[in-house]
Amino acid sequence: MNENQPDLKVRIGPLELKNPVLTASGTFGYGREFSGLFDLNLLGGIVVKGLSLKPMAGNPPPRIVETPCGMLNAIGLANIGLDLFLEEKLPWLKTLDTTVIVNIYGHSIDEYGALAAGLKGLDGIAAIEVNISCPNVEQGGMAFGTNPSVSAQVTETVVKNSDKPVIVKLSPNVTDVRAIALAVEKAGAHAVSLINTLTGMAIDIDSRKPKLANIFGGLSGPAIRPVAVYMVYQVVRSVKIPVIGGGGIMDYRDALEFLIAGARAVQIGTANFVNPEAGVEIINDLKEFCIEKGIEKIEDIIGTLCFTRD
Amino acid sequence: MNENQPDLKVRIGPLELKNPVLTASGTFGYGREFSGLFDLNLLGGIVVKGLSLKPMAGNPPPRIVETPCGMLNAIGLANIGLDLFLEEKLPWLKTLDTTVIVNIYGHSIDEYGALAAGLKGLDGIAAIEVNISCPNVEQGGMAFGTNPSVSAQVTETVVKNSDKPVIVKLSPNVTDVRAIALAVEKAGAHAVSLINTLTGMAIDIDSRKPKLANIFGGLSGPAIRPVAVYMVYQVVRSVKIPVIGGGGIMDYRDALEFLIAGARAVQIGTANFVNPEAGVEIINDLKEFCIEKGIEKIEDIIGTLCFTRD
Amino acid sequence: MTEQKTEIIFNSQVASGTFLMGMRSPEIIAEAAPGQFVMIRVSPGLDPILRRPFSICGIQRDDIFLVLYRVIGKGTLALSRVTQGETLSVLGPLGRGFNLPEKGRKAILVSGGIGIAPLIFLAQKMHDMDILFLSGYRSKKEIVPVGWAGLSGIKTFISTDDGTIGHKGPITDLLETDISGSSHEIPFVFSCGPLPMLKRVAETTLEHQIPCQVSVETHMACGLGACQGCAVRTSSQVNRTYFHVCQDGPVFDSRSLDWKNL
Amino acid sequence: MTEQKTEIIFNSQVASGTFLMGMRSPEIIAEAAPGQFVMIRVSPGLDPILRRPFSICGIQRDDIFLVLYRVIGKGTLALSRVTQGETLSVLGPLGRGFNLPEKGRKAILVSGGIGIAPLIFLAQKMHDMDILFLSGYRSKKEIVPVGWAGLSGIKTFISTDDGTIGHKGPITDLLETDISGSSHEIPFVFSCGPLPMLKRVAETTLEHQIPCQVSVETHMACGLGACQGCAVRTSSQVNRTYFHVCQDGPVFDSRSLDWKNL
Ligand SMILES: Cc1cc2nc3c(=O)[nH]c(=O)nc-3n(C[C@H](O)[C@H](O)[C@H](O)COP(=O)(O)OP(=O)(O)OC[C@H]3O[C@@H](n4cnc5c(N)ncnc54)[C@H](O)[C@@H]3O)c2cc1C
Ligand SMILES: Cc1cc2nc3c(=O)[nH]c(=O)nc-3n(C[C@H](O)[C@H](O)[C@H](O)COP(=O)(O)OP(=O)(O)OC[C@H]3O[C@@H](n4cnc5c(N)ncnc54)[C@H](O)[C@@H]3O)c2cc1C
Ligand SMILES: Cc1cc2nc3c(=O)[nH]c(=O)nc-3n(C[C@H](O)[C@H](O)[C@H](O)COP(=O)(O)O)c2cc1C
Ligand SMILES: Cc1cc2nc3c(=O)[nH]c(=O)nc-3n(C[C@H](O)[C@H](O)[C@H](O)COP(=O)(O)O)c2cc1C
Ligand code: FES
Ligand code: FES
Repeated sequence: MNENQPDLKVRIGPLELKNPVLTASGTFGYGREFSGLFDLNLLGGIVVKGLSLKPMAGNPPPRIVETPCGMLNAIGLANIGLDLFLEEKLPWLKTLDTTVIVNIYGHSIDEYGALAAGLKGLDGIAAIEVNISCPNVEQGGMAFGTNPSVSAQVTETVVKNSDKPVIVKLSPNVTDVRAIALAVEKAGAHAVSLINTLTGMAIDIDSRKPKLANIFGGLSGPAIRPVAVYMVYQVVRSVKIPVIGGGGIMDYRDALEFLIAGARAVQIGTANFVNPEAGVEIINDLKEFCIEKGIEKIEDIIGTLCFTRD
Repeated sequence: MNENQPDLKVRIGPLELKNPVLTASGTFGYGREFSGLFDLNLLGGIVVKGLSLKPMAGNPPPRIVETPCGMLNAIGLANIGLDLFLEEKLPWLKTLDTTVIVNIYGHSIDEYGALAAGLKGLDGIAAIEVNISCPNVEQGGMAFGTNPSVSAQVTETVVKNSDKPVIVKLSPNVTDVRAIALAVEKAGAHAVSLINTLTGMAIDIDSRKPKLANIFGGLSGPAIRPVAVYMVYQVVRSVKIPVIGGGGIMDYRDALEFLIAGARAVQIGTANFVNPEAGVEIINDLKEFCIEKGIEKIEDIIGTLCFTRD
Repeated sequence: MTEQKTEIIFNSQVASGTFLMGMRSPEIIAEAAPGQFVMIRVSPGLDPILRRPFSICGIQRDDIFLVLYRVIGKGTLALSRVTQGETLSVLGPLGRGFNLPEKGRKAILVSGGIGIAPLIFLAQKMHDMDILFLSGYRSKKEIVPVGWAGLSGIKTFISTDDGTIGHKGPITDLLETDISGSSHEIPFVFSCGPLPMLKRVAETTLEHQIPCQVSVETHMACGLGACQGCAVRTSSQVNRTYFHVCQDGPVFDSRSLDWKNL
Repeated sequence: MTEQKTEIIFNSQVASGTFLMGMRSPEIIAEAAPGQFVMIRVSPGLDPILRRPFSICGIQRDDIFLVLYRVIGKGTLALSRVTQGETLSVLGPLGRGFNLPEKGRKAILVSGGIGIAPLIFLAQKMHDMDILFLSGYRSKKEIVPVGWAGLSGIKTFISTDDGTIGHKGPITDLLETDISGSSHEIPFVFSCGPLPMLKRVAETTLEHQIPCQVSVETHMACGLGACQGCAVRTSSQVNRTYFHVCQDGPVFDSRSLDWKNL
């Protein structure tokens, strides 16, 4: 590497990333789907599709609908389940020279624990990201992540059953995201990531049916970016553990908003659909931005939000 | 009026509107600003800019910033205050042949009460809309509207001090909007309207400053529509009082989503900036839609969301 | 599969609301098979944000692939306004195309409306076979002229819903007549078009035990098998609940789909 | 004030990144005064969503008003791509323009970059007065040719930051020289341009007790006085905290603004 190249490395607690750009869970499959398009090893890391203990077929279609500057999805967490993941996906992921993070979710706290345990001791998995935005069937269907103490219980269980850094992924569908962040920090999370999708709905006015078979779904894309930046800003100021930011990032300028707000890395989601090379392009553009501005290391940008007005 | 014209009248509890299209508070000034452009009497109603007891200068600029398919505003509830409103604005508003609704907010529960009392007995004001999304200075700065019992207290106070129908405008920045809706229903609200803006933020990456002087602001526009439709859908299924919907409505198709979801009227906000005639155009297009589909009265569309899939 | 800025060579209206667009990409052509599709970013802005899927409808020279599309919403409207010389980002070719039958077998191609697009490319690739091309339209003015496609010699029949030309009624009428008529040879059926038509084709071919491949449409986000947004329900023959159209399809054996709950 | 679909008569580049657009609207022209502006919806889609404010820069024939603009972001970029014959929704004329001085008085017009736009219209309306037109640019290539504006006979001086033409340095240098030089007559100063320049103009004119009107820019949503988004801070002379640029301005007496906290 050229000596004058800016240093893009970032630390997320126990984790070191070669650069701050991760692909977001559910928007990058198991990585391999994009491998024909560019060198995945350029990425800071890959967060794979949400994994459950047993395979899940997912929701009936339609599962996605476009909205202004965004999209709704109700995939229903379709995935191949832990066993098949280990058998079919992990071996290939292990060949990559980038950080692989496994996103997990359970239908119960025990299931979260079982997933963490199932991933214990395995090579090639750098960290676990815990999706707490799914409905908690045991407690009336509200998402685990909308209640601080339930969020803490999930976190505790995963941390206890895991030998890896645990990132808890926060839901934005709450009154005070800081309360949830503080609760999971206290429960032992090594980092938090946010935001997951906002809950939304769209109706077809001709058939008068919801456009998603599941009725509602998760809103993502640039439409939600201002909400995401604000929540990241809030959480960075509340917890001591590192924060990974995302929501609506389309280009390096958007990524910089999160870094300046204090996120130590970013996740690229919906942008992968619009431009499958979004991740690498953002990395390159961040590098150029640093060169242009004479910034030696990207860490020097993180959390530099400035409040004085002239 | 032609006998074959569809009937656009709707009832919002004690209130009858000539059609279901209202302009949203803060996006239509005191009405007069638009009076050179079209006949305001065609509107179902006008919700005037949020009114406080004393005049407020508002936040320092910049107060607005464009975002993907939306905008952030931090106007800071700049307004002329109750006395000047009654003196300078109400007389003109009274000359209109449309429903005028006054949006109020206070810095304390007492202030809400004083505002309601100040509007008591006055002609030309058909209803009061209570904005509970502003920060509650007495209770740590979280908005009144994020807590069910505080929301109920505000509602009770306004209802007690008022002789008019009271519409409580709900904030979307909550974990469970139904809980707030139920609380204000119980406290005597005659209707609820939703959604107010989502909290968001944008950062200028060159200066590394928040783009709004106030740091954060309210996100509005089509970007938030899916969130708004979902919350309206949820609240309609939770309360018995009528629901007024809005958030990101740009055209009649968007308006229909809310009506089908069960809103009895809609509010047009940001669209007024993009197309100052949005309100009347939506009314005309709704009329045409009814004619085309052979719908005799718009009430027949309300709440007709259909769940069977083929 | 590549993602590249692709130059528009032409983009012109060929029938009511219907456009034929030529895009230069030797790379895409090198891999393209009938039934495969591309995801086009119709505008550089954020609204509309998602790419739009279109079948590859043919090849011209050795460097231009064709897309035949109907304007139905804001994405296709934006596309129809793109002019020669501009470039758009294209991702493709994607998905699994048609399985071509052995030479000499009879093939019946059944299209509804713009569903003719992938079948034109298919017909081009089967030029040495016995092809019957049945295309249905709503009305005469929507008929796509296919002179450019080099399909001369192929038997073609047309139907319109309103009877303005050809048989009046659904194109499946003609399919049924043909199948019932020619009992000694079992043809292969290939079909693309609106869901109700496809359903009818699937029923008819099932009834007569004729192999049938259909190309189906769903909303898509990625086109790459990553988002799982493009699910369609499988029939009980298949030991999983959903296919992903962008990866497992868009062409399927019609018996592998659950036509009641697609 | 009207809101109407307005036809583009021409829209062409006149300097580096700078376009001159003519739009047909007898209605807007009937009311337009120098310093007023229009809000243009630059694209029918939702991104960008807000209208963009532009000063009226002049009038041609009796039915075309002109907009001179610099491409700085996605709204102006979209605008630069609109072609002759297309229509865009225009709202205007809006705001309060310049107060014209009594005839015979000397007027100094000071512009920075694209801030020349409203001053061209102003100069056209003051053709029978003694005008000194000072325009500053970053560089020669950004200079807006004004041959079309019919301003012959007006004394014009140019400065550039990089010295590629005219005086090298800020245009306010020339203003200061002129004011210090001509002590017997008190001129009126009219100015539009970037904030630091305007600030300097305000300071200089205040120092010499010369009346000065400035046209300022803020982000706007409605342009109608309804949203209160376009606030600028007033000086202590004014008994309110903020002006709303779209309604109280965009032209202000420079002493009524709080230049430290604008
Ligand atoms: C594999 C495949 C091949 C296709 N090939 C062709 C073709 O060759 N020619 C052609 O004209 N059309 C084809 N379509 C349909 C085409 O993708 C849609 O007509 C187009 O996406 C509509 O976009 P819009 O913005 O104009 O419509 P809108 O209704 O505004 O689109 C809104 C959203 O719905 C999606 N959508 C709407 N209709 C369809 C549909 N029928 N299928 C998939 N998504 C849809 C859009 O992609 C978009 O995300 C194909 C679809 C698929 C899945
Ligand atoms: C009263 C008035 C008159 C103006 N007259 C002219 C003119 O004659 N010629 C000209 O070239 N420009 C003029 N401007 C500035 C012009 O409005 C902006 O350059 C333009 O809005 C930028 O839009 P954009 O999408 O290209 O830039 P972006 O930076 O992408 O715009 C993002 C947002 O910021 C706003 N914005 C950005 N810069 C400005 C600015 N300087 N002033 C106001 N809003 C801004 C945009 O309106 C938009 O909402 C005027 C501004 C005002 C307020
Ligand atoms: C189609 C789709 C599927 C997703 N699946 C998951 C998932 O399995 N687990 C998870 O934690 N987040 C999931 N997400 C959320 C994204 O990881 C991301 O947090 C969100 O989309 C916001 O980022 P964006 O706006 O950049 O897309 C999914 C998002 C999309 C659009
Ligand atoms: C500039 C601006 C000012 C607003 N001011 C108020 C207000 O004073 N009181 C209030 O209850 N809502 C206010 N709102 C919220 C709107 O009334 C509306 O609820 C919100 O913008 C969502 O609708 P929309 O997406 O159609 O704009 C304001 C919104 C905007 C954009
Ligand atoms: S479109 Fe994403 S998996 Fe098929
Ligand atoms: S831009 Fe809305 S009040 Fe000035």
